[in-house]
Amino acid sequence: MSPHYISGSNIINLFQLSIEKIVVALIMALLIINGEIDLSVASVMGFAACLLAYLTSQGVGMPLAITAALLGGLAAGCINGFFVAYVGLPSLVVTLAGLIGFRGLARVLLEDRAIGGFPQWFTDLGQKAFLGPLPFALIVFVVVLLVAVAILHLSTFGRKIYVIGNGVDVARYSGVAVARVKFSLFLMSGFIAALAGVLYAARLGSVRGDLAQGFELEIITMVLLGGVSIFGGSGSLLGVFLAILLVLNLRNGMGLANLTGNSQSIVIGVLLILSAAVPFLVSKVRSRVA
Amino acid sequence: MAALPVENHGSPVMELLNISKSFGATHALQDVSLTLRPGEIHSLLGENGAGKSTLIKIMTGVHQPDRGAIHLDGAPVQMASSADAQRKGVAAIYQEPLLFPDLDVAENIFIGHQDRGPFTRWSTMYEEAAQILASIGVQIDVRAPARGLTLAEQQSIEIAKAISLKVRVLIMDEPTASLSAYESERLFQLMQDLRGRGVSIVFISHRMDEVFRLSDTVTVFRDGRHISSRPRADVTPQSAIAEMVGREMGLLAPRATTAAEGVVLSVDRLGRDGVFEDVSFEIRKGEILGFAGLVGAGRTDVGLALFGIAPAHHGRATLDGRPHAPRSPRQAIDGGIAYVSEDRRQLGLSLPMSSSANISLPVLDRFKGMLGMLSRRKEAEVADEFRRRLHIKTASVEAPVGRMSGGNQQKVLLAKWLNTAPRLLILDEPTRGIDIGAKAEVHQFISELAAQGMAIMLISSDLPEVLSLSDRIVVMREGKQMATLDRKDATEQVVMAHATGQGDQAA
Amino acid sequence: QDAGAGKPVDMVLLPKYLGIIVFDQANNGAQEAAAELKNERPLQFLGPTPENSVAGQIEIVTNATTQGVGAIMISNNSGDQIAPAAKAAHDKGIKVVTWDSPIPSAEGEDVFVAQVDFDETGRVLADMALKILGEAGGEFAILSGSADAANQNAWIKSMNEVLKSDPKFASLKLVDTVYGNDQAETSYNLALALVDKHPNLKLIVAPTTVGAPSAAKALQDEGLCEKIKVTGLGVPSEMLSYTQNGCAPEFALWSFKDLGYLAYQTAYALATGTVKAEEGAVVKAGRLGDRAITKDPTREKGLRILMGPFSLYNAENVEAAAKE
Amino acid sequence: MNGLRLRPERVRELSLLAIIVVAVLVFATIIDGYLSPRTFNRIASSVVIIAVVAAGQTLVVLTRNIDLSVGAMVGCVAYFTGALLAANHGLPPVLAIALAVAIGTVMGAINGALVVFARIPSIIVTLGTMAVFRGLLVEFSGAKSITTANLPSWLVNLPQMTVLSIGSFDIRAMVALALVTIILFQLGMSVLRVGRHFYAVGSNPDAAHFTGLPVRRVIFSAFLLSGAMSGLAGFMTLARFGTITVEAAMGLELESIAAVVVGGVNIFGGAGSIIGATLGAILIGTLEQSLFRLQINQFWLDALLGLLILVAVASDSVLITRLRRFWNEARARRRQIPATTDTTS
Ligand SMILES: Nc1ncnc2c1ncn2[C@@H]1O[C@H](COP(=O)(O)OP(=O)(O)OP(=O)(O)O)[C@@H](O)[C@H]1O
Ligand SMILES: Nc1ncnc2c1ncn2[C@@H]1O[C@H](COP(=O)(O)OP(=O)(O)OP(=O)(O)O)[C@@H](O)[C@H]1O
Ligand SMILES: [Mg+2]
Ligand SMILES: [Mg+2]
Repeated sequence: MSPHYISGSNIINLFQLSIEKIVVALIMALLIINGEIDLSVASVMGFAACLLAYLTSQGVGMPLAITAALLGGLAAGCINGFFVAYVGLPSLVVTLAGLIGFRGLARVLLEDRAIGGFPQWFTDLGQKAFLGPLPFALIVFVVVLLVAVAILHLSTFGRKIYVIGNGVDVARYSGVAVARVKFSLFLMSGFIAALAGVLYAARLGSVRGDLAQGFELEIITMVLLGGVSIFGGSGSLLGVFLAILLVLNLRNGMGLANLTGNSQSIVIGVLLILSAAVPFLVSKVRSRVA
Repeated sequence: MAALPVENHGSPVMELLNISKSFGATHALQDVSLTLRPGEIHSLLGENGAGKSTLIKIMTGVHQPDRGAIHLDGAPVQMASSADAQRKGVAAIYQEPLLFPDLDVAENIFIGHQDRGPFTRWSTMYEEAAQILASIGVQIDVRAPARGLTLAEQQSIEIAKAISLKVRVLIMDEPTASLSAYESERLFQLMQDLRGRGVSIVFISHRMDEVFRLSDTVTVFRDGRHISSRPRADVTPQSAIAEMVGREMGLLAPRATTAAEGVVLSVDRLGRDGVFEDVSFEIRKGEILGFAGLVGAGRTDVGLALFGIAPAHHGRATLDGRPHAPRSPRQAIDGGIAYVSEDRRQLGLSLPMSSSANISLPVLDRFKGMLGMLSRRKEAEVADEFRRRLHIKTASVEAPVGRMSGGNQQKVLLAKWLNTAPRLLILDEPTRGIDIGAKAEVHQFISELAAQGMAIMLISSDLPEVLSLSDRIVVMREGKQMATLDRKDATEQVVMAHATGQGDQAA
Repeated sequence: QDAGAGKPVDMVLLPKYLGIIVFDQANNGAQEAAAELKNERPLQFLGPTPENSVAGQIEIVTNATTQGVGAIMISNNSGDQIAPAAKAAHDKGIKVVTWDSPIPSAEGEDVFVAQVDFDETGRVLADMALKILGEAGGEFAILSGSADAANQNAWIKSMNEVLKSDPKFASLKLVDTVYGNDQAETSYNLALALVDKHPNLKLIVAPTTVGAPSAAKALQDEGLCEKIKVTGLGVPSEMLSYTQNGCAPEFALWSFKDLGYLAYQTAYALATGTVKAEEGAVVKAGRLGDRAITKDPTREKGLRILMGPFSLYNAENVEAAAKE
Repeated sequence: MNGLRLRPERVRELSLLAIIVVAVLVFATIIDGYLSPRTFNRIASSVVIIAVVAAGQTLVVLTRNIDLSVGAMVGCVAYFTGALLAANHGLPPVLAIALAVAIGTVMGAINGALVVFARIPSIIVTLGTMAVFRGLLVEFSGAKSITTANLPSWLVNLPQMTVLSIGSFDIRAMVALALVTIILFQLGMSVLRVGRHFYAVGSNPDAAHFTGLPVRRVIFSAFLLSGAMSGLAGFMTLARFGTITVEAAMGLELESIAAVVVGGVNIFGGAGSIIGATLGAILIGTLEQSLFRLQINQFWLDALLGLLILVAVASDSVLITRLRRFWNEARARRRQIPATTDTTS
C-alpha cells in the first residue's frame, strides 16, 4: 500500500475528485428506490453549467447566473417529472430523451466555445478549502447526505418513497399522492444535478458543452452497487454511502497504483455485475446445501 | 376435431404415489397419493395452505417431488417441466389465465405447440383456432390481441389451448374465483363436455356448491396430508368441511341487525360514464349494506367512485350530510371513508414491508413525532394493538407482510383501514381466497364493527356471506342497480334472479 | 549531458488522450531520454480516455501530486481547467512542464515545451494551403480538434492573422471553422457536411492528427478527392495512402518523438535542480543540443522552450517517413 | 374493409414513414440541392450502422431487456477486426465479416449468459459490460489506434463500392448488406415460429415459462443476436471510418435505443417490429445528417432528438391505446360480436 494513501489531504482529494457525482448519486438513490430512474442528470449538470457560463458571458452577474442555473435544473426536473408523474410515461424513456435533449441545449448555449473567466470567489469556491481544510462541495455533500437520510429514512415522505417503489397501486389506494411524490423527486434530482453542475464549473474554472458527459453511468453504478434494487422498493442510503466510499477508494487506490481510468472502469464494471450476481448465487448455494 | 373415446371406468390415467414435498421447513405435502381415472371430474378440497396447488404443480412438472412417483397409464414418468407435462398430455389452467397480451388469440392457442414445423403458417393457424373455439361454443375473434379480453374469454382460450394440445388430464386451480355466475355456468358446461371426451379434470375450488354439483370424486387435504378420496355420493358438504378443518363447524349464522338512526352516506343517482349509472342508496350508522352481483356488475366501481379512485361523473353523494365528491383517495380518507380492496396483493398491502408500516400508511401524518419525523415506536404500538385485537398470527409486527398466510394478510389489511377510524368502511370481497377458519373470524369481526356503530358497505360475490351479514342488499347488473332488497326478502334465488336480469320473472 | 543525471526522479507523462498515435511516439522519445539520463525510476505514461478528458487529466495530476512525484509533463487537453490542479502540484514543489499544448494562463506551469513556434504554424498552414490551391486560390475550411484546445486555437489564430496581413494569401478565403473534438467519426461527418454546405469548397485544413486522416477518408469514400483536398497536421503513417492517391498532397508535422524527448530532458533538469525555470536558463537536451528558456511570445505570461522545426511531407518523402 | 386490416402497429409505422417524408420535404425547401443522390448516399451510409444495431436492440427490448453495451461491442469489434486485418492482409472479405460477427456474438453471449444464468437484470449487466468491454479495448489496444494505412485496400475502398446504380442513385455495398440483413431479420421474426417467441417472452414471461417456451434460450438468443448485429455494425464502422480509436462508436447505445423507441417498440417488451426500429433509425439519421448539412454543427440536433423521443413515446401512449381500442371495436362490429365484455347477450 502506498504511504500517501491514508493522508488527510488525500482523503479530501478523494472526495473532491468525484464530489459532483456523489452528490447526485444520493438523490438518484431516492429515485431508484421510488421505482424510477433519471438518466438525464449528467446532461442537466452540463445544461446548468452552460447556462451559467452563457449568462456570465453575456454580462450577467454571478449570483444571478447561479440562480438561473439552479432554476434551469428545476425546470429540467419539472419537465422530466411532468411526463413521468402526470403523463405516466416510463422514466427510462423520458429521461433518455432528457439525456439527449438537455445535452443538446447545453451545446446550443455554448456551441463550440469554452467559457471561463469566472470571478475569483466563484472559482475559489470550487478549488480552495472553505471551512478548515474542507472544500465547499464536500460540505454540500455532507448536507445533502444528511438531508437525504432524514428524508428517506426518518420522514413520512421517505416511507412513501418505499411504498411507491414496492407498488404504485398500493400507494395510490392508500391515499398517497403518488404523482406528487414522483414529481418532487424529479424536481429534487434536477435541482441537485444543477447544483452539482455549478460546483463542477467552479472546480474546473471554465465550462464546455460536454461538461459531465457520461457521468450518469457512474452515478447509477454507485447507487446499484450500494444495494439499491433497480426494480425499486429496497435499498438504503447507508449502502449507497458505503458504495460511494468503496468506489472512491478503489479509484483512488488504483490511481495511486498508476492504474488509469479504463482499468478502473473494468474493475467497477465487474464489481457492479458481481454485486448483483452475489445474492442470487448465495441463495443458489444455500438451496444446494439445504 | 376428432372426439377422444369415452371410457368412464377404465384403468387410472394418472397416479400419484406417496408424494412428499417440502419448502425449507414447510412440509407442503407428506406422503400423498391420488388416483385419476379417465373422464372424471376430481375435486380437491382443503383450507388455504393445505397443499392443493403444490400437488398440481408437481403433476405439471413445475415442482419436482422430494419423494414419490408419478405414473401415467401405469408406467412411471418424470415431469421435467410444464412443457414436458404438456407433451405428455397434462396441462393446467390457473386462476389468473396466463396469456400473452400482445399476441393475438390464435397465436396464444398455438404458440406452445412444438410440433408445427419451423414456420408460422398464419392462415392455417387462424382457421384452426377458429374451429377449436367454435367447437367449444366460444365466439372470440381469433385475430384480436389477447389484451383487453375478459377473464372468462381468457379462460376459454386456455381451454382451447388445452384441447388443441389434446390433453388427457386438465387441471383447473380455482378457475371460478373471479368468474361471474353466468361465466362459471359456461365453464361448467365446458368441463362436462371435456369429461364426455374422456378428459380427466382436476378441479380446485373453495366454493362447496360448485364442487358438489360437478365432481365425480372428492378428495380432501389437510396440512399437506391426504385425508380422504370418495365418490361424491358418499360425501356431504358438512362432512367435507369437518375433514378440512379437522373439527365440526356450522355454516354461517345470520347476524342480528344493529342499524341505528343517522344516515352516514347517502348516494343519489350516482353514475360514471360507461361503467355504472343511476345508483342510489343510503347507509346508516351500524348498518351493513350488501352489494351482490356478478363479477363486472360494477360494484367495485361504485366503491372506487366513493373512494375517489375513479370519480363519478353524475349524481351526488353526501357523507354525514356534507357533499362528498372525492377526486382522490386522500380526500376520501380524510372525509372518513376506508376501502378494503378485493385485490390484497396488488392494491391492498405492500408485501415486502412490515405490518406496522402497512397499518400506518393511510394516515401517516398521525405518526409524526419529533421535528415532523416518522415515529416508529408509535407505529409499532398501534400495530401491536391491532395484532391483539384481530388475532393476527405473526412473530413481530416488523416482519414483512408477504411472509404471512393469506388469512393473516387479510387481517392486516383490515387493521390498516380500521386504523383510519373511518365513518364508512367499504369491504370489497373481504374473504376472497382465505380459508374457512379465517373467514369465520373476519365475519365475526365485521359484525362487531357494525355493532359498534360503523357503517359498512359489503361488496361480495359470496352469496351466503352477503345474505347472512347484510341488513339490506343492493343487487347490481351491468352497471345498473337492479334492486334494493330488505334482508327478509332476500334469498339466493331472488338475488341471483336480479343479478342475471331475470328479476321481473322472479318477482 | 544533464549534470544531475543518475538521480532518481518519479515522473509522469500525460498525453491529451489515450489512443492517439502521436502521443505514443512522444512516450517513446521520453523513454529514450529516461534511459539516457539513467533515471532508474520508471516513467509513468498515464492518460485519460477521451470521454472523461478534462476530469481524467485533473484526476491524474491530483493523484500524482498526492504521490509526490518529482515532475509532471502535461499535454493539456482543455483550457485553464487544469490550472488549479497544476498549481496544487506546483505549490507542493512538483515541477510542471507542459508540452504539445500549454496552459493558456501559464498558471501552475513551470515551462512549456513548444513543438514549433505557434506563429510559425499559422504561416506553415497558410503556405501549404496556397501551394495546394495555387495562385487562383479559393474557399477553404478549418476542421480543428476541441474548441478550447490551447494549441490548435493559437495556430488557427495565427493562421488568420497571416492570411489577413500578407497580401500573398489574398486569394484564400476561409469560409468555416468547425470542431471535431479529435473524434474520428465526428470529424468524418463534419468533413462531409463542410463539403455539402460550401459547394465551392476546395480545401479542408485540419490542424489535428485525428482530423486530417478522417477528412481525407471521408473525401475518398465520397469520391471527391479530385475536387477537394486535405492538408494540415498529420502523422505520415496515417496519411500515407491519402498522400499517395492525391487526397492530401501535402501536410506537416514535427517529430513527436523529439518532443517527448525534449519534454523529459527539460522536466528532469528542473526536477533535479540543475536548471531553474527562468528566462535565459539553458537546458542541455542530449541529442537535441542546448535549448534556452525564453518568454513565450504567444501567451501573455509563461516561459517556453522551442523545439522545431516543421517537417513537410508530400508524395516524395511520405513513404520513407511512414516507415520510421 | 381493407383499412381494418391495418393493425395499430402498422399505422404507427406508416405515420413514421409519413414523418420522414415530411422531414425530407422540409429540408428540401430550406437546403439547396438537398434532393440529390449525394444526400441520399450520405444519409443511407450513416443510417445503416444505427439501423443494424437497432435491429439487434429491438430483439433485446422485445424480451423486456435492454442492451447498453452495443456501442462498446461495436467499438471492440471494429478494433479487433481491424487489428486482425492489419496483421493478415490476405484474409478474404467474407471471412473478415464472419470474424467480426463472431467476435460480436461472443460478447453478446457473455451478456446473455449473465442475464439468463446469473439472473442479473440486463440493465445492470450491460451497464457493467459496457464499462468492461470499453476498458478491455483500451487495455488490449495499448491505446493505439487502427488506421487506414494498416488496412487492406479492399476494406478501405469498401464504402465506395456500389452494387446497383439507379440513375445516379447508388446503392452502396454496405447499405445493401445492411438492408438484406435487416430484411432477413424482419422476415425471420414474422415467419419463423421462433421469431414469435421473442414477442411471447416479452409479452408475458410467466406465461412463456408455463407454456413451455424456452424462455432462457430466447433471451440468451436476443443478446447473442444483438452481439452479432453489433459485430456486423463493428465491421461497417471499421470500413467506413478507417481510423478506429478507443472511443469508436461511443454513444451508439443511446442512438440505438432512441431508434427503437421512436420506431414504436414498446420499451416494456412484447410489441414492436424491426421495420419500425429501422424507420426510427432512418428518421434519426436523416435529421442528424440534414442538420449537419444545414448548420454544420450538431448543436440543435441533440435537443431535437430528445424532443422527438418524448413526442414519439407520448403520442404512442395516447394514440396507440386509442387506435387499438378503435381497431378492436371495429373488428368486433364486423363480426357482430359485442366489443366490450358483454358475454351475457
Ligand atoms: N414456492 C414455495 N416456497 C415456499 N413455501 C411454499 C411454496 N409454495 C407453497 N408453499 C407452502 O406450502 C404450503 C402449501 O401451499 P399450497 O399453495 O399448495 O396451498 P393450497 O392448498 O393451494 O392453498 P390455497 O387454497 O390458498 O391456494 C403452504 O404452507 C405454502 O406456504
Ligand atoms: N378482467 C377484466 N378485464 C377487463 N375488464 C374488466 C375485467 N373485470 C371487470 N372488468 C370491467 O370492469 C367493470 C366493472 O367491474 P367491477 O370490478 O366494478 O365489477 P364488480 O361487480 O365489482 O366485480 P367484482 O366481483 O370483481 O368485484 C365492467 O365494465 C367490466 O367490464
Ligand atoms: Mg392454491
Ligand atoms: Mg369487484
